[in-house]
Amino acid sequence: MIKRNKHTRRTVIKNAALGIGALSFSAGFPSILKADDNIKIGVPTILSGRVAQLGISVTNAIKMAVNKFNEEGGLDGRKIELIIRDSRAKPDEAARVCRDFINSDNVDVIVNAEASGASFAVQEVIRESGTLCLHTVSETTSLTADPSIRAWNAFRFSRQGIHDAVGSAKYAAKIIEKKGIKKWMSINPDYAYGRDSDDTFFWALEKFAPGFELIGKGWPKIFQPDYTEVITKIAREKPDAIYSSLWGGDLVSFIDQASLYGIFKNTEFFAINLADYTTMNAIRNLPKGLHSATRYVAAWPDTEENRAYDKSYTDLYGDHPTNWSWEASIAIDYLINALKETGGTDNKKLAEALKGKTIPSFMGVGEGNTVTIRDRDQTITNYSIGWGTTIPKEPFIQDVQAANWDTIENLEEEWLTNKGWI
Amino acid sequence: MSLLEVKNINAFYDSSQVLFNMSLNISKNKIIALLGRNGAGKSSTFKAITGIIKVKSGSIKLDGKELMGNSINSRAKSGIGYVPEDRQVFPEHTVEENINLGKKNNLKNINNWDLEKIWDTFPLLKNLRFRLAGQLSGGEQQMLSIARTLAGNPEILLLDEPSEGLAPIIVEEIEKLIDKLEKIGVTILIAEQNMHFCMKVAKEAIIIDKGQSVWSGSIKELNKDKKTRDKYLAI
Amino acid sequence: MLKINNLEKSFGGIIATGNVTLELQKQTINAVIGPNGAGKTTLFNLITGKLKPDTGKVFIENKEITNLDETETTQMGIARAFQITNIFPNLTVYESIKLAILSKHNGLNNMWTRFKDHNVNYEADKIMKLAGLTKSKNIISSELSHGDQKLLDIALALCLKPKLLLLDEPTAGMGPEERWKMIDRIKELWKKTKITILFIEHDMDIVFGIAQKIYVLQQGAILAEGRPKDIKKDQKVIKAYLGGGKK
Amino acid sequence: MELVAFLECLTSASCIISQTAGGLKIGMLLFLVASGLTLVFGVLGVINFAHGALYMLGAYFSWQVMNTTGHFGLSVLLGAIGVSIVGLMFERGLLNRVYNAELLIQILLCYSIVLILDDLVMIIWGDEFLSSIGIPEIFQVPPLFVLDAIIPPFHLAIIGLSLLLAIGLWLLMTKTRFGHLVRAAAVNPNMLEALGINTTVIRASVFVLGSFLAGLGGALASSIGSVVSGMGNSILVESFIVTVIGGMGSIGGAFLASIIIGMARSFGAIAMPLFTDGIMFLIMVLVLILRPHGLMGDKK
Amino acid sequence: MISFLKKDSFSRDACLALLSWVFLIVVFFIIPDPGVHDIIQKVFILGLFALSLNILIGYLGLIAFGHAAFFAAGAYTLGLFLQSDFIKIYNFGSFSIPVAILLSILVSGVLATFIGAICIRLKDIYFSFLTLAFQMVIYSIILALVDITGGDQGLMGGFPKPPFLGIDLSKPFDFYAFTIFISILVILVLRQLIESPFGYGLRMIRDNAERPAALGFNNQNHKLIAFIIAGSIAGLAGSLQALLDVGAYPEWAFWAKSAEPLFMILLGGMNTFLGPLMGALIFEILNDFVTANTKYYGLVLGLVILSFVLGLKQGLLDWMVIKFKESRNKNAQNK
Repeated sequence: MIKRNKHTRRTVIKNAALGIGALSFSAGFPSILKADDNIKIGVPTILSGRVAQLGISVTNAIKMAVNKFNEEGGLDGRKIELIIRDSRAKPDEAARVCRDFINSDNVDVIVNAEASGASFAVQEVIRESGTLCLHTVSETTSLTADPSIRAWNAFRFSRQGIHDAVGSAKYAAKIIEKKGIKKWMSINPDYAYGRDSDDTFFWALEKFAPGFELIGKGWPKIFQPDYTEVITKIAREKPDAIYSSLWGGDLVSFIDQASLYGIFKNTEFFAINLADYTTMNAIRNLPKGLHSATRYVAAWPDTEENRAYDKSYTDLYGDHPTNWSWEASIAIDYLINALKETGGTDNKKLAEALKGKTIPSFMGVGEGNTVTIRDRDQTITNYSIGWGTTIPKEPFIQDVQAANWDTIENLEEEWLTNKGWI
Repeated sequence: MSLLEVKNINAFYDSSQVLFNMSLNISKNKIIALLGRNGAGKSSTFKAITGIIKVKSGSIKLDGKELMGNSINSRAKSGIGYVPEDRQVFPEHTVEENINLGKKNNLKNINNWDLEKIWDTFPLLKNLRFRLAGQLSGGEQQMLSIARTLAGNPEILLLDEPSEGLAPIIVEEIEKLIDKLEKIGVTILIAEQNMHFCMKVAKEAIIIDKGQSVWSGSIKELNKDKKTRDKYLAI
Repeated sequence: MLKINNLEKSFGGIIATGNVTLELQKQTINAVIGPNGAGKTTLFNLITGKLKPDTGKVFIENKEITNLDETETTQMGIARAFQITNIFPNLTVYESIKLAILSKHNGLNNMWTRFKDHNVNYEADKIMKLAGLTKSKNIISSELSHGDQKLLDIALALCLKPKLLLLDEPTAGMGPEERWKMIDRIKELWKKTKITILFIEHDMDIVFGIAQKIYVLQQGAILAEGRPKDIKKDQKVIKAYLGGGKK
Repeated sequence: MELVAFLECLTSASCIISQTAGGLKIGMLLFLVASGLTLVFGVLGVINFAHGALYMLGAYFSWQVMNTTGHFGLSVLLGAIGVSIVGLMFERGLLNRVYNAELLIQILLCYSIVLILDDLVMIIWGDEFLSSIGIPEIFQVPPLFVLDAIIPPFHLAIIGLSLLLAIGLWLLMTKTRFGHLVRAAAVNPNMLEALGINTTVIRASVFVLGSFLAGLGGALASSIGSVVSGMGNSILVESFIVTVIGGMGSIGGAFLASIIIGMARSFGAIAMPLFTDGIMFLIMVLVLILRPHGLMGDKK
Repeated sequence: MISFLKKDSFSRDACLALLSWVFLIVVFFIIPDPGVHDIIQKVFILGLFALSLNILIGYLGLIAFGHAAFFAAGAYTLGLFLQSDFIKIYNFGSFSIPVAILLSILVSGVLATFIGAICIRLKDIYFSFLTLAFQMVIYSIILALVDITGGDQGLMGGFPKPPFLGIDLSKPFDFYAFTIFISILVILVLRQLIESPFGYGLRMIRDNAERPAALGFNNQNHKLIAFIIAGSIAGLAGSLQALLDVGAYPEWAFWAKSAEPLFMILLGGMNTFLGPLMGALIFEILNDFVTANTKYYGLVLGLVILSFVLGLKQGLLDWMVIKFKESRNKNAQNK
């Protein structure tokens, strides 16, 4: 039978979760317990329900960075105080929590760890209040790319759909050439992220490998428990390749169920969100040779810094970081940098300090392993995007190929121009 | 000693009182008619004994055992067999299934009403055993309702208006059935407004009026007593 | 006053009302009696339009009302009280009566005045007095005694200022004393208003006590009709009640 | 609308076979859960909003047993039995207090249980979704090909098992004394009481049976899908649709409606991929308007 | 003056309404904490939502499961109108917000007419299920019409809030005073409605659906009108919520959103006019306190509901009113 060795891991996670519960409890009375000159950061996130994993891995990463900063003496003795609250994945709740941060808790900065829908709600709140906001989770391109949604005080430290799409398409084009792939299908979750991902990937693929044939699309609902109707469609159409932006538990269920149909035997499967530890760990029998982007893996970028990041996180929380963790970590790194540079919490100055800034990072692939916050749209670039194939055991992914950022930015510009956004 | 002893019960439908200090004494192995006009409280008396309606005070004893405070099903298990006015057969069950539903595992199986004995007593039902009860005629349903209750081996059978709405030939069938049951030694209390029917099947009668028992005696006596009849039964 | 010609109604082949013909005189009290299942309540439902007859006609004051529905027959002057008390359990006596009066005047679509301020107080007081409910004015209906609930039911019907009042077992579920109080109340009410009344009743003392004319219903048909003393002697009726004749 | 794709499918044997098999599998799993819901409504008269939460518990329980024993059959069975025990406690401890209460109170009671259980499983098993328990080894074989349509043996097993259970349920309801009592209790509990049957026990056993079915559905679902808090919500809504379409309280109706919904999902994914949920609700609206008591419901 | 206030009349209620508004304005300045202002605003918005549902549940006895459909309809109407080219082309300019709010009420009212006309023909649980099904159809439509509604992301990009009549809704005070004014105004109207003969007609149907027909009264029309009014007010609540959050989200049309006003009605009480508003207050405070302190919100809310269902067995305000009456009766008896 299949081996199950997750007991210890689960227990650790559970304890960590309870710890967060307790921590956020004390965070509820900040003004009573804490000194006044603290630098206050409000973190609206999802801690309950089925994507609680998101909130936990983000807050873990944030705490790791903040604790280090505080231990090292903070900003001339001023420490960062975190206020983390659960929005239960509801946009109106996220907006309320944010208004609360700004109005009642007088936070200096908001580190937004909400998924896309709620991120737009947060964006509207901070647009009105003018509070500095660091988005760390939403990958929906329009959040910073669409000038009508962009705000001067909002920065994005998360991946961006269009970047991933171009990187993915470039990689896919190589495989197409190698294996003679013609017929494509796409299986994407039926919500904005899934639709964007579908759009941009095939748009970019057309640029690198024109002449493919898109023979069908499947749109399972998010959190759908049963993918049979989608899978029978694939089994019937027999595509050469499938592109999918399913993620988390949905992707796990999909792969489990599609394996029953032997889908992965004759079809190349490109899953942009597969190579995250949580997901790969949860798949019963991870088929060999699936293609995935590296969400977060310790093996990529193959650098000392990255392995060190993975180790310190794992030592603390008993579990690997997730894609959301590194995004939040970089956001905090940037924030700390800016705080030190400006010496205070003036939002205008902080924003100036963030704009166009390049810093070294474990996820950086820019010159000297750096990432950059692009001046134009205040969004992160030069982070690591790699594609490889899966193997059933750790490190789970091999033959990783890095995406080229020049290619990405060139095509991104074309795409934005098409959209009328630049 | 009487089998069923009802003493001073006051019973209610929600807020409206239907029985006023009602008392009854039923002795074993007899067929007794419970007479009274429409709305006099005959059905209510039965429902109070079975526990279907709320009894606020008084006592109901079967074989000396107090039933007050017991649930409907435990009263039935103690030996109260109730055949409601509207028969209430289970329409989606077959005749045989209906009878089986009436079975219960009480230890005192005095009359030993197994399926065989029921078919002997109700030959008509045996022929219809696989028919759905909802498809039976009124008379057949009445038979079935009685048979179903008998299957539970009751100490006493409360028959509520068994002749109501039935054709004369069927009424005769019911009369014959009750005679048969009498011979076996079943104790039966029959609520009726049809005096004529009672004369044929019962030896004794109790008259109730306005929620109280007002007269008891033998049917023959009542037949002679025009005054009582006029007062409580006739128009 | 009320005229019924050859009214028939059956449910799934079973005849509930078979060829009923009757005519009520103005300002009289009339009783319908008969064994259970004789079709008395069905007859009421046919008169008020709650049920539609298969054949036959109903007239009130020579106007045909056969196919009118319940709301329409009330406008024609027919009101009824029910066998099972049919009141508004969470409203007070006064509120219930005012509501009934207002609905008669189509006043319930009014959103812009206060219900409390509605000037139907004189009429409401009169009806409460008539029904003997003045004392209970502000009591929640469900907390009334059973007899008072029945009276309220009748009072609600009276609010419609009916020409014909149908009472379905006005004394059902009452103790002996309460019954006679109720009957006195009905008598008094009739004396004051002279409404034509048709009532269903099982208590023969009451029927013979107040009815001026009695209709005996059996198996959906009229077995006999006439003055109380005639009915008492009627052989068919005696047979029906004392057995034998029951089919 | 993708009419062309839909018509193309209808003209291809392999498409019809594969979509039908898929639809059957969806429908049969749904039937397991929905039959419990409709059974409970029929006898207890309560709309059990907590039914989906019991389904979720079934998945968690079987996951737990799987990770302790590694035995598939045992996991599914113990998962369902565990849920039955929870169901019994819920019925005896809480639900029986509100049998005579208003609809709103009953619903809120059940819904509060959903809220509590959804959080409780996260406290016990963690916030992260859990992996599926996997399928038994004998089904880890290449899929079957029928006229070019692919059918996984495990799906056939699920369809077969559910059909067996459906037949078992039918036999239970029509051939056993217990079933007769249950059906009678749904029609006329008072008469049954007067015949000396303790309907309280029947109600409790029906709730236990309903919970067992919900738990079994959840346990089976955990074999091919990840286990997560809140996973019962969508199946609950689908079970409502099935219950309403089939006729509330009718197991036969639930069977028919489950297949209809399974097929609507399966073929709807081809015809209207972005509106499959909408299709189900539209069917529900239409049935409620045209036949409020459902396709096979009683006009009680 | 005092005797005037004792008499239950529209003018008394209007005075009380004005006083409460003035009081809440004073509160704004006494308690400068914007978090408190936020809670008060939301209590009124959600309170309107719950009060409107209580017309159906508490006064008409119809358990509607799909009330959020109208809330969402109001929110989307407002958002779509404010984002549309309409206001630019026809130059609504400063009046775009009042027009948008009125439009929200209108659209949700029309929707309620359509849904209500079909639903009120059904009884009991069938009514509840049909309202639920309609709501979910609307939810599915919102998700499917991505180009118009933004699908699951909701309406993005904010909307303009041009000042009108000197009211600038982008200023916290203006928004606070405006929202509460509108809410109190509608509550006042609702109170009048409930205390009018029309409102007593609703109670009559709730108590006994059969009898009114025998009193010559048309049930169905009455029910439909109540349904439309309830839907329109829910639409208004939705539009205010959309103004507050500067967006509209499909979650607002999901069935779980319909459960919220049910909770509020349960918590506050359905038999006292302001019960649902009290419920909204409890719900909001609970929401604020619990989410600030633990992530197990569902667990806490579930336990609170459970204790109300099994313990108090009624809403808090209902319970208080009953206790108050009891003690008053006792005092009266003692005297």
